[in-house]
Amino acid sequence: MQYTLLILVLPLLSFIVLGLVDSKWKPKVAGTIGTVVLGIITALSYYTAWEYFSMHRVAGVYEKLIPYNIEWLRFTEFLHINLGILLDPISVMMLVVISTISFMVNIYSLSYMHGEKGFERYYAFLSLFTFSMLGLVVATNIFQMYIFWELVGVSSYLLIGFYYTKPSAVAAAKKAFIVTRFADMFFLIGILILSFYTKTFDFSILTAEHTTVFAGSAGATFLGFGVISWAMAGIFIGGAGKSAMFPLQIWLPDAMEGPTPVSALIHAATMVVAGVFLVARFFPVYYFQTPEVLHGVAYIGAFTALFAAVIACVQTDIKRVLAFSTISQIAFMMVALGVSGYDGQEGTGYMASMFHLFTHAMFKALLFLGAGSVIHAVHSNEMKDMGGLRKYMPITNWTFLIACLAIAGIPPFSGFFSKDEILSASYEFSPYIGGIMTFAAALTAFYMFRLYYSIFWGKDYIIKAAAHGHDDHGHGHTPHESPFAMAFPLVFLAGVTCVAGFIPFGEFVSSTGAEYHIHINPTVAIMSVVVASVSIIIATLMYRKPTATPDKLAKTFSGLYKGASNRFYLDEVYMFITKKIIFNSVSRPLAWFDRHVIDATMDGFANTTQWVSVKIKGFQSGQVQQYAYVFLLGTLLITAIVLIF
Amino acid sequence: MNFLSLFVLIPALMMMGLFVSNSRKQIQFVVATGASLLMILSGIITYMYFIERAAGNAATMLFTADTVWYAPFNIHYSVGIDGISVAMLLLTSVIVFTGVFASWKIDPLPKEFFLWYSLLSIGVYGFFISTDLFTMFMYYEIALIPMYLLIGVWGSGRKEYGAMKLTLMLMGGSALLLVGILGIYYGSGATSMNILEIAKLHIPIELQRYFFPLTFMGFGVLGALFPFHTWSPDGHASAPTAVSMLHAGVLMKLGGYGAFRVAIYLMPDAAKEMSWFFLILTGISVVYGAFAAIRQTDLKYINAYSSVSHCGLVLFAILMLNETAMTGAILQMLSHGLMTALFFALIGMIYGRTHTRLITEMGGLMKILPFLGVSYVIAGLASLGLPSLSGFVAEMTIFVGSFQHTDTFHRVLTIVAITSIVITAVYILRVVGKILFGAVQDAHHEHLTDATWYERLSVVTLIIAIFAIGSAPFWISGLIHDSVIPVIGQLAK
Amino acid sequence: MDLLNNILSGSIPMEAYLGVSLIMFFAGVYGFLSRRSMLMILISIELMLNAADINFVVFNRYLFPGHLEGFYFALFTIAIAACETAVAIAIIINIYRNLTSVEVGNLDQMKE
Amino acid sequence: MDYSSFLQMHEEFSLIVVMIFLLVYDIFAGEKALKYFQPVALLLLTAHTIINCVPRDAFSIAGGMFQYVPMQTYVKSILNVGTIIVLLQAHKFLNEDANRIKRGEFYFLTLSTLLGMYFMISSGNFLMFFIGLETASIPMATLVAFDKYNRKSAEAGAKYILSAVFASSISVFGMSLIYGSTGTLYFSDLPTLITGTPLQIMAFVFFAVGLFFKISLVPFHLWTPDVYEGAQTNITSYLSVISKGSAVFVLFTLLIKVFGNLVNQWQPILYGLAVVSITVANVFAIRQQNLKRFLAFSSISQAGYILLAIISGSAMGMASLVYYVLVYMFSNLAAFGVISVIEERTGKVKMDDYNGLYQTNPRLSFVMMLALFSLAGIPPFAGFFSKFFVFSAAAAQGYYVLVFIALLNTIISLYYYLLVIKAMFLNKSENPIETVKSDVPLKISFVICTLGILFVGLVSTVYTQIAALSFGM
Repeated sequence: MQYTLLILVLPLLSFIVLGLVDSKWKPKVAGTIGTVVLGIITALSYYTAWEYFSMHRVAGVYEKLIPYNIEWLRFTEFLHINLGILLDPISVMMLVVISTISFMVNIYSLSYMHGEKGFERYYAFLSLFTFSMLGLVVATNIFQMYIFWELVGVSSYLLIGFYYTKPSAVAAAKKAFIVTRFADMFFLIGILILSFYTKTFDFSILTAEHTTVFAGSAGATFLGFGVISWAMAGIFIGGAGKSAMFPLQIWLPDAMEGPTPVSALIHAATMVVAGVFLVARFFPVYYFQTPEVLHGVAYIGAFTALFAAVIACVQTDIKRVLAFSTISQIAFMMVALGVSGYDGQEGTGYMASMFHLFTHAMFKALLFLGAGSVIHAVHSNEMKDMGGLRKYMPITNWTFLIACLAIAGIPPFSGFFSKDEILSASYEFSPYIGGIMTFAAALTAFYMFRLYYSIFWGKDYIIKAAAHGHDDHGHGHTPHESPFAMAFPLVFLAGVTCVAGFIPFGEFVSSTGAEYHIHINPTVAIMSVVVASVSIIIATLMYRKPTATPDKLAKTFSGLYKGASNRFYLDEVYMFITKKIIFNSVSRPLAWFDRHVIDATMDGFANTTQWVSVKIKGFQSGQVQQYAYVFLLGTLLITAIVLIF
Repeated sequence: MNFLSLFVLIPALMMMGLFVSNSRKQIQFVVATGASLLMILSGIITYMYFIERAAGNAATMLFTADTVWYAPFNIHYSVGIDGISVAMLLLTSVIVFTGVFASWKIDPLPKEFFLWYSLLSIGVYGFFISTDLFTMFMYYEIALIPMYLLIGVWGSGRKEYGAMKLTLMLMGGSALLLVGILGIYYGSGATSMNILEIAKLHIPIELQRYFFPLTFMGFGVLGALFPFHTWSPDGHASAPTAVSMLHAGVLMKLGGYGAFRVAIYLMPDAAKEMSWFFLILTGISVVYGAFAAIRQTDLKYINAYSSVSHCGLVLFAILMLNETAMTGAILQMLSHGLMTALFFALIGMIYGRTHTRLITEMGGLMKILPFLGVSYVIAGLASLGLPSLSGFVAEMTIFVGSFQHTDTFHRVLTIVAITSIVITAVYILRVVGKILFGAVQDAHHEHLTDATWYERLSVVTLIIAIFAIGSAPFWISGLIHDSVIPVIGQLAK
Repeated sequence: MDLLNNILSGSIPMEAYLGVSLIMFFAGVYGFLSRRSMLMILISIELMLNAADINFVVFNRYLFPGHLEGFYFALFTIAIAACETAVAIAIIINIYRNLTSVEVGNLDQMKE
Repeated sequence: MDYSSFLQMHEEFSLIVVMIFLLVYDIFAGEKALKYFQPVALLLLTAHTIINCVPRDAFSIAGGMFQYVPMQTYVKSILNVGTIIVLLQAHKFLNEDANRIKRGEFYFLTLSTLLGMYFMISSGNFLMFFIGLETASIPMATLVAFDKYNRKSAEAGAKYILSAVFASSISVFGMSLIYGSTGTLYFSDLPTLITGTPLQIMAFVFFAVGLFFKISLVPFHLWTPDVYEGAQTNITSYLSVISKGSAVFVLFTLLIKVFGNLVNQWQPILYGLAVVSITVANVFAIRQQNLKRFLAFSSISQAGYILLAIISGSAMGMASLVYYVLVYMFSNLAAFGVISVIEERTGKVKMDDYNGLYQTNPRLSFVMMLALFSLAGIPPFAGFFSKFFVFSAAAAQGYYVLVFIALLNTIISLYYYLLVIKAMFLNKSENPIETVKSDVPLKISFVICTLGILFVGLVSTVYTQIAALSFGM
């Protein structure tokens, strides 16, 4: 399957080409190039998927294929970075997801970003991002993954900061990069520890031969914990950074400063699931070597899911609502991995997590794109500027509704199936986690429909005089349905969302690679549907027509409300740490120390010499007799010294 | 006389050419041809080196030539190169070349400027090709002195102070160094000052205990070893563009190279015994420099401190005393040389336009100077270790290598050093965000013109080099790795 | 007492001469350091030189009577001393012409 | 007794011939002929130098009074070349109406000091040595006071003669004690007789300070700056290079040939003196404004560096010492030459006056820069090599600490040398020194010095020649 190499090469080429020509070509040309390339890639990935999954299994599992693998940089005889392509169920699945979404986003952007300054730059960055993401998922070894991990980080930095004249965008981009960079540091440390003990970077060795390679590290501990636990914890922190797990989630909401399609691509569908993908990659290692870390993943995930869901309920910027819902959904996947067992029906969680990753990518992208077309229409992110839009933009309305139902977990939409699996897996692990997750699911349904109603229903839309807000194109006061280029992706994704649930996902992807039969756990299923419907009804009552209930509630739980709407002041905490502690309490003193202590010492030598020189000038008195006197003293002194010693 | 001496000869000829040339055109012609010749020559050398190695020539040094110079002191004029020298020669040629174009329109006294510039490059080239302690030291000092006038006459800001400080502190370094060299020579009882000869002998350990620290610190001063780094901010801040490029790009590498080639290679026992102490110092400079850089507001100071941090990493890796880390150290020299040169070139060009280096007084330059802006971002990304740019390769090699050390102390220290990559990201993004992005601070900046052809030429050359190392590291790392082996052999002895 | 006897009996011990020369020498040194007039200083220098001469002669006479090195040295020293004095006097006159004084203390135009 | 053996003293005789010829020429030649006095004199001296530049086999005549070793030829040639350079630089000064009348004296005095040094160098007996020393120093006093209507010059002369006589009288006293304790004044007989009794040690110290005075080591240096400042600049350069150069060589030979048994006494003495001289001189130098004083202190610290070579007492030491003197001569004479020409034409000797010199006098400032860099020991100039060899000679005997101290001092010295360079190249001045025209002889002298500075280091044969004839303990 050598042709898979094209999947990596093409976007890189289009990045280089678009990057170099910059604004020398017509925007349309650049856009077309980018889109066409993506189209080809999508086709290729579908073909890959088809070919891969239509191969019959060896010993009941899909085998790992490595069609391409070259040595890029050699450290020691064991440790060397290879660049290659690893095909196994999850990577193929990711290929499909990524190419599909970014293809959609490319089409969508053709009209959404139409007339923006730096259109070519935008498409160049999109290609770069796609390249990095694809390279990440097909990585054959940790270091290749780390390389593309960093590239992903940078391209997201560039995309978030696309409107580089806008200070808030620049700040958001910087924040995103530094937070993820901070997490990557732990990732790197984890890699180093792991490779030090296992003497390899290679995934297939690490996961397949985990019994033998970890023999060397048996019993090795550092500060009381097993070294491998440290390593895997570090790697998980890396993943948590990208996947915005608590407490590293702070960058994601700000990242919404980027153009909306970018949010759809990066911060909904692809990049943020990199962390989940990473943990899934290492799943056998986590499961067999460091179960305690795996459980840690579950707990952190559960907390994040709840935490984000609560915040999402009170946000008023629609993109931020979606951002928090993303955090919470990613957390669902993490939990699923954390609670999963390994083989057979034990492996529900793993399968569910991947399944949810797949379905979530589709409907979350759909949601973002829908939000995008709304914003495109009303030039604002704020709920208060919206309402009653269903009359003006039917397609967006219907597709958005489908997505909401899917994420809320209403059958027959895709979300139901994947989420249901996750819940049942959590219940098998522990009722508490299960309970938390169910509650989070309920909140999900609630805030999504709050969002939906306040956009499309609620008060009627007031036609404003001047358009203001997010990205101005200045035209049209009356909101209108989006053009085809924007509508098509919505419809397409909606279609996928409707049918995706019926894909026999377990037959393709499972923890062992062996076939796995999805079975709906009736109790859990019914309960979750009921819970979801109830919260939808509540939302309907509160938001379908403008009522006073929301404000009343806000009053009664004012503490919670304020906290939630300020995201529980986490950003302030971070600000305090970075600004006050690191900048003012470390850097500034250091800089001062350097100038006024160390440097001063160096200058001190010089000044002392000068001072001495001034002090002793009296010796040169100009009196010849004194000269003779000193002369004589010198003579006698020398004599005395020599005679004594 | 063997053809390596061309590296010294060509700049000498440049100097003569400059003596006779009197119009700016002629001067430019002379230096441009000279620099390009050096570029080509280093390319040829690299090619020949690979050929030789491929032919199975396993000697430590290739193309060696040895002429007795001062028989009474066994001083020979002996040259030779291994992979590391080749890498350094390439680096030097690139930077000399780009430096020439970066100071294409230098004013006043272009003739004198390039005279000193050529003398400087004589020193640097000579240092890298010579295998004799005396000639090495001589070239080292030749490289130090032109700095004073270059900074003093063509510099900016507190140039007299900066120049004097830089010269004197580096002179102090060479004072330590000279004692160390004499100690090595007489301690080993060698009948020649040729490094390869001395390496065969064994210096008694109790002597090494004295002379290793002297030699290492002597070179360390030039390598910006904490706490002897303070010349770097003032010196670089006041130096003219090309000089900052050459100094931060190549001269600071003399420190690392010398520490590697002389201190460690000739006194391995003491190195093993004392490395822990210097490791702590270098570890400090890595983190300390990065933190200090966060708070600066002058572009050149920021870059100077980041150089302290990056060069600290070089010495740090050398002291890890294992082949991967040492390979990484040399790679880091290359990569830091290129990117810091790029930084200084860009800073110089921006300063030439905005007439300020304070990040508080700039903003939104990306819109006005797209070329310089993009290049600056690339330089920044290289410096914070983005894959496919040189910085990543070097740092990763260093970290992986250092982490292979069996001793926990070293591994923990490595982790401490790793934190620097985050801090680096912080200050790089701070600068980029402040000066390139956001709104335009100063209305006068609105109608600045973007880079001219010669500026573009020098910048693009550097960027290409950075990419070449970053995206295809295997050849250069192999080149270096083979030449690290002898030193490892010494350590194993 | 016996010293006196020796003097009377015409056989004076060498130490006596050495004592004299030593006293002369340091008298000269003292004079050089303390006198204000350059002429006095010159005289003091003469004392120092002559002390050395006495040494030579005495040593030669008492210790190494065989040959005449000491005497010759003394003679040459006297001659050289004469030259020195001549030159010195010339310079002092020159000083007097410039400063109208021979106070050594006035020679302090150049210092530090 | 066969007096023909005296004729073996080639150098001395040919110099005496030149002197007498010039004396006669100066007295009897008419106005017309006197125009050519200086060219003739210089040509004669050059001839004298060339004739006597080839070493011969060692010999000893006059019953050991006069001892010749081949090395002396090199030393004497160095002194000759130095003298010639000084006279070239003095050419213009001596052609001024005020001085033309005294021209003959100038030459005669200079050459007689040179003759004195010859004898001092080749002496085999303390008497001979003493005569040489005085012959070298008494005319020097008159030279220092040469400019007799200038108060400073007179003062300098007085200071010089008084200190010199004081020093030599102490030295003579020391000699007398040596004679007393050993019974001989012949260098050849002394080594066995000097056994290190307290008296001898004291005698040695008394004797040695006479030379220390000439070399002007701290604390016997106090006369130096004043005399250097007061004397006419060409005299100063002569004083700083020629007489110092001869003295260090003699000191070295005496120490190893005569006082070899006292090595454990004189090595520590020189150690201390070296450290003190270098340091104190440097500390004084950094404050100096008058460039002649400045160079005076610098020359004191240079003398300190030379001591490193003497301490080693080895053949390597002697070679590096002679080499050092050679290089030092070129560098210092170049520096003094620039100062003298500027002082003569404009009367400016302060460092601030040199601000912006490069704009108006690029050539002079270039020569000055070369000289200063060479003095500071910067490659590729000769000074670097001489310093390195001296240090290496000391290090070979294990004096690492001393070398280290000396090196730290090179930082200070570099600092003050750079101050001058800063003044010339960096500083701007609204009224810089106007462009100075230098006459042909001066140009020649500069060319010689520059060539010396540039090539004596890079061309190793010079050193190897010297090293071939050097001897040590």
